[in-house]
Amino acid sequence: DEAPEWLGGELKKPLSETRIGITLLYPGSNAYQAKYAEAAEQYTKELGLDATVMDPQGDPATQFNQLQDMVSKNLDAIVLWPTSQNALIPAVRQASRAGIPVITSNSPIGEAGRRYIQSHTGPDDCAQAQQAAEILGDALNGEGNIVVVEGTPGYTVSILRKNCFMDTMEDAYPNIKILASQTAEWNREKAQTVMETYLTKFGDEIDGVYAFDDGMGLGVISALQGAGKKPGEVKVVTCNLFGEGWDAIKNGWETGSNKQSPIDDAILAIQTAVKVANGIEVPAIDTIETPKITADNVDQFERPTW
Amino acid sequence: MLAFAVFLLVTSLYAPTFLSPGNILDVIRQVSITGLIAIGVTFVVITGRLDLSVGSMLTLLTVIMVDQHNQVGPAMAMAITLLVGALIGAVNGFLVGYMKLNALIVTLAMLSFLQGVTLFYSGGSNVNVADAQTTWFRFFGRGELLGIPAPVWIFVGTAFIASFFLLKTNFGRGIYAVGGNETTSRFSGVQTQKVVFSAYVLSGLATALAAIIMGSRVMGAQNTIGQGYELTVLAGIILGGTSLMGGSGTIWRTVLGISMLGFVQNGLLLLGYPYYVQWLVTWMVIILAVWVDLAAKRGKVFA
Amino acid sequence: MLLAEQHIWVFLGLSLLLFSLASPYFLTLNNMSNLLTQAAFIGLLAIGMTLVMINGEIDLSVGATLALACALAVGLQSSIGVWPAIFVALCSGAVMGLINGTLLALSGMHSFIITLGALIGIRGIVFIYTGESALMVEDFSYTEIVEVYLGPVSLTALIFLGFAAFFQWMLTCTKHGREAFAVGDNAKSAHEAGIRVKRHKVINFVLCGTLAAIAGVLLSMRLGTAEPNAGKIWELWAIIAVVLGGTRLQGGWGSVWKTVGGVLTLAVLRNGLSLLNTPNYIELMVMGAVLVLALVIDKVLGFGHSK
Amino acid sequence: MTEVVLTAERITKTFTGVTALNDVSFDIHAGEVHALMGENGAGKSTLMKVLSGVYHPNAGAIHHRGELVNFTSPRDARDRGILLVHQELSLSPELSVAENVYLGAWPTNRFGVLKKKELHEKTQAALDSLGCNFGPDVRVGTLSIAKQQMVEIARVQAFNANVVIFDEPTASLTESEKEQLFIAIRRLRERGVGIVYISHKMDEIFEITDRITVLRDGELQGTVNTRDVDMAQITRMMIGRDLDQFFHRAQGAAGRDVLEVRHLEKEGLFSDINFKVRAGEVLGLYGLIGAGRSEVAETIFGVRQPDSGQVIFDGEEVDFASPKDAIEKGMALVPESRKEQGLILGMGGRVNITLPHLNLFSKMGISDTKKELEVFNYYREQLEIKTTGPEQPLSDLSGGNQQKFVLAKWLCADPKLIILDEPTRGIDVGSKSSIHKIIAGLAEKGLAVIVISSEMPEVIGVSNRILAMANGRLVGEFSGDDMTEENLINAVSEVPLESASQPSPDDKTKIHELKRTAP
Ligand SMILES: Nc1ncnc2c1ncn2[C@@H]1O[C@H](COP(=O)(O)OP(=O)(O)OP(=O)(O)O)[C@@H](O)[C@H]1O
Ligand SMILES: Nc1ncnc2c1ncn2[C@@H]1O[C@H](COP(=O)(O)OP(=O)(O)OP(=O)(O)O)[C@@H](O)[C@H]1O
Ligand SMILES: O[C@@H]1[C@@H](O)[C@@H](O)OC[C@@H]1O
Ligand SMILES: [Mg+2]
Ligand SMILES: [Mg+2]
Repeated sequence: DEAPEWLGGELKKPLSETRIGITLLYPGSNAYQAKYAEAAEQYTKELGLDATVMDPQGDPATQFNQLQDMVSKNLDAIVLWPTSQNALIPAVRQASRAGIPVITSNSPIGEAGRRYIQSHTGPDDCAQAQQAAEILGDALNGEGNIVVVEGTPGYTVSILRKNCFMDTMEDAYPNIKILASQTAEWNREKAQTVMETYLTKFGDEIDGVYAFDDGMGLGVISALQGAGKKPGEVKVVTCNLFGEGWDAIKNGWETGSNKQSPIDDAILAIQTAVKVANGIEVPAIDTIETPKITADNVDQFERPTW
Repeated sequence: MLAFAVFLLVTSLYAPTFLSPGNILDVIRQVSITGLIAIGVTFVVITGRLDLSVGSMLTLLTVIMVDQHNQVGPAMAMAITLLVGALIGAVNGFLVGYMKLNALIVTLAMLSFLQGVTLFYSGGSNVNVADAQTTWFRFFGRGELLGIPAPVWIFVGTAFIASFFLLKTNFGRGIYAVGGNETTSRFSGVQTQKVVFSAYVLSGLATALAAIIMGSRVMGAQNTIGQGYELTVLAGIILGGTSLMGGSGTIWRTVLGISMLGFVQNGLLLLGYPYYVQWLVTWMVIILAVWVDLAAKRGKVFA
Repeated sequence: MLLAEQHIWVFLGLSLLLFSLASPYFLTLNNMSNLLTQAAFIGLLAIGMTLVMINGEIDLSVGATLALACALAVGLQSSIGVWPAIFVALCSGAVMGLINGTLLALSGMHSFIITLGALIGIRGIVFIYTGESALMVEDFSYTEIVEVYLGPVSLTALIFLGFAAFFQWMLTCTKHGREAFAVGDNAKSAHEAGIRVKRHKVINFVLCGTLAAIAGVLLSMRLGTAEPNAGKIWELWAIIAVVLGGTRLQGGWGSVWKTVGGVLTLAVLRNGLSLLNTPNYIELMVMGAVLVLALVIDKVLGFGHSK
Repeated sequence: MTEVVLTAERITKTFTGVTALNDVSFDIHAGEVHALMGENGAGKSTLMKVLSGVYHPNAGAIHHRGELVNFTSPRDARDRGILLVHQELSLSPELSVAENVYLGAWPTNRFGVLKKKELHEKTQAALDSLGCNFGPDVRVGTLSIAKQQMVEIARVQAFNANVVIFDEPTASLTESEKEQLFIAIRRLRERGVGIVYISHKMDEIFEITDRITVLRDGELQGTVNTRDVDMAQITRMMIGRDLDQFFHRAQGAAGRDVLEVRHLEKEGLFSDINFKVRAGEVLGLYGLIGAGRSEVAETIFGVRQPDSGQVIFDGEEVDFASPKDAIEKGMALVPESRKEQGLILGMGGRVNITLPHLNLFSKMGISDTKKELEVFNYYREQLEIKTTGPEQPLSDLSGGNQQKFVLAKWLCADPKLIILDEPTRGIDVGSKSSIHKIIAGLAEKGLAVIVISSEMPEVIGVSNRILAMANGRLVGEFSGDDMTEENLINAVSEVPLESASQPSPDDKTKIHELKRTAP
């Protein structure tokens, strides 16, 4: 068996005998996660790995059980997209005690658990949030009222996309006022309902919206369309551009976002897992690119397939 | 009812937009999806059964609606959605009505099963309507007629038709009879199994209608989109005062109950409370409303 | 007839056999130990549910009660210490059970409605208390409390099995246990025989809430974290386990012992399917199908008790 | 007379809107059997519930053995030795005999742990003293109704009761079971227990009671010694007037055959059933309870399917898959249990009456409420039904009035054949007589009528011809002067009684269901 180029080392055993377990957040819940799951399935198949992709349906207790079951199976490496920042630390510890390497993907686990993992791969959510703040701040010329639609509370990605956004806003755009902030749990329909209520409550006061991801941003846009707004009348900025969001940027409904590829995300995680399974050094943190996208440069990017 | 009136009043004092015509319409539009499902489930509840599968049925049907829209166009997709809805209802109805299996468990099983089917169908990924901006399908969730949103028309219209069927036809009489006393109904020549069966089919159809609106409103579907709807629907029906024992209840009570939930939710959001505070309030409202209702019937507050 | 009455064990045996043949990792000590521990949480809920269901009632709020206890156990330990926090958490379960039971006794509403309300409301309390994000213990040695094993059996599993044995004994050998059947079987005659039906039910709701809280505390020790969404829809799994065990939904008949059979069967199915790399959707479909199958078998075998 | 054990003084009890008891006084002596009589809804059961702590009276006092008592629960009454044996049996079918006998008062140690051995032994003793042939560990749900009643009586023994109240204990007992019960009652009387006996069956009253107290509309009519009065006097006290003629027999001539049954058989329930009914004729079907008559009726009506045999109705062979088919062909069945099978108690008279014939009261499936009200009003007048209106839930009505609704329900579509299964069970003499009149009228109008009844005087009084049934078979046919009590008894007792009253497994579940749905 030949070692792939990216491995940067020797294969200890053939890829077909390398057993990897992957447990994801909740592929059913949005396009990004779905695409990630699909990419993971496909890529592991391409490599010929003996891999399983599991769906804990967003429930940390279930994911905990899945980790335990994977330890029982004595896998070569585990990829964990944690459903909770901290709830999985004891399970990760169990894995590490059993000598099974774990890497986290997309969303890091809490500080206390970091020493039990080999590596973390994924986007830099804090940087993304800063980008979003900049796009929105600039679009509003540093002045106006905005509302925020949050992701699932308590989830690391949400925390980072909130805190880093708020910090940037406070520092760089002190004249922008945040009217309200509510969660829509990465759910497009919920985002639409939240936005409708904002519109009833604040009416024309709203100049801009920040949604933690593009799925929810699209819900927001539906609400704006329903309320009879014109494209661009209210600036919508999100993180993590989806396919329809790409269209929305082109036709003016969305002001900006950033590119975050679930395919890159999945591939990087799997490659890292294969590396650790073969005892090859990996960096403690490995990020994927997340460039800013606005109407100015949208044409330079392919339309996302998620 | 009284508690609710007070709630309306207080909320409108603090959030002046609350009782504006625009907001009222908005709330009715927001509850139209839950409301439609609740209309269907009301039939089931009057026969003395439950349908807990409607949440995951909504998910599956929305996914099918949106996906088929891209494949065979809106009209066919809607027909397919209604058909599948009726079919799932028929399976529930067969198991509960003809096989006489316990409704709670059968529909719980269906809940799990349909989640599986959804994931299988969608392959886990989200689906979106490709030509969201141009399709005439957008009318059902987003359109308006005479200044009133399309979902409201559909919801209220369905409520009228359902109410007519329930109160004015032999079919409706059978539904009440079976819930009132199944043995007596059988001895009276009512085809009880068929009645229960059709109640579930109606529940499936109503959910399909809701899925059409959902699909059109969101122009996409996630595999979790209907999660938890079964509880909201049930809470609304109970709030309206329909007894879970069967044999009583009306569509208008259900509409009222569901709208009450909608107003509570909307009011609390307008007052700036986070969404979960509304859960706490819902708890109190349900207990209070049902208790008052019971006490009124019984003539005393404590059982 | 014996087979019919004991069919849950046949079911369990068959699934054990099936998965042992299908996966080499299934029948390992390590996996069996995990399986028992994983089953314990739903198991504790199901024990309480059995008591309540024998009374002809239902408690839909156990999942939320579990989350509340979990949150309190984690959230309070930095301010009042670990054991007092656990104590408060357990009390919270008892209190939620007391609220449910008292509302039932005072209002005469059906417990389905009362606990459906509580399921929504208690979850609201959990979110308010946690500020909608997960709480974490400061000292992860808290998670080591449960890492005690008796052979391959974890403390969590032991607690579950211990309670199961205790409550099975209670049902068959104590006054309260016999009352449970009398109340569920014919509440009117129980009342007229001088049994304090309402008080009895309140006690069972308190027990049910407390058991849910115990599960919550154990979960907090397992995860070291309290998720506001912990235990979501677990009440359904608990009900399913109880019904699989043959407890009659209308009340009057049931057994904790067979509920354990139901819990284990579910756990084996989930664990086995997961070891077999079964995609999630198959797992969900199988679970649904098994449930209906259990009902059908019940019917076909004409097992008189579970009508 | 001996000592007075229990006195009720000027008891008043109202429910929302109804005065069930108004200023009623009543006493029970040790060692007597005291009958309590009155029409349906007169307040008998209510009075007894007051005496046994189930209800709290609005006014009045109760003295037990000379002491003023205030019962807040049945437990208080039981602690003083006052026991009520209910109209509807009050047992837990899933528990054992012993557990039922000591329901709620099981011997336990300090920690509430059962002393199973003591429970077993005490119960055994109680059962022995009653001559019961079943043990303490049997599950009650598997016992026949009569045996279940014995379990209730064993409670009397076990608690050393000094007052026992029987509320219509024989409504569902066979003749021989009744005898057993009477033996038990006499034994209790000898031991000085004060007994209240409620029944609508006159013969029983005269057989077993010492005194009779009569209630009417919640008011006390008086107490008399049984040996000083006759049936007519009691009836007058109960209904306030004389009953001119108690039974009514159809007088018309019988016409064509409406129904013929050939070799009908259903495994375990009945076999080789052959008979004919003609238009204008009342055919009585007599048998002891459990003979299988109801099953035959239900099979003819399509509720169940026969294993073999033929049913020829109105000239053609029929094979009804469900009652719907039977109804469409013009058959009607007034089932034996109005509560479980006859009515939807939560709903009003209008919808109850029209339920079997909705197509007659609708146009293209849409209800014709006006027509429904017409028929409701017609029968309300015809049958003199006491109700406040078409929507009043039937659960509010007395048993007799409910029964009239069952009749109305089946008459309104003009059937060709009507089967009445125990049409007067639990019904007072006044209503009974009017129902008999209705039955006769039906036959005279040209209907074929089958009346199933376990009451011998009733069958003999209303029928033109009687079939006797025992143990799932027809065992005799009588008409004219042959229709005597003696002949009927001889016919049905040729089969061993004990085996006739053993419920089959299928019926056990049926009985179970019946009880479960009792509120
Ligand atoms: N729980 C109750 N709520 C309201 N009304 C009641 C209740 N119980 C009895 N009644 C009414 O009180 C009156 C007396 O009823 P009761 O049951 O004592 O009659 P009864 O003499 O036992 O009749 P029957 O011979 O039919 O058993 C009736 O009018 C009845 O409708
Ligand atoms: N009330 C009852 N009590 C006890 N057993 C019953 C009763 N009703 C029916 N059964 C059982 O059901 C079987 C058949 O009863 P079925 O009702 O057909 O008899 P029946 O002759 O119609 O008597 P009835 O209708 O007067 O009870 C019998 O074996 C009997 O034991
Ligand atoms: O953008 C987010 C993505 O990174 C992941 O964490 O899932 C949820 C959101 O889509
Ligand atoms: Mg009575
Ligand atoms: Mg009968």
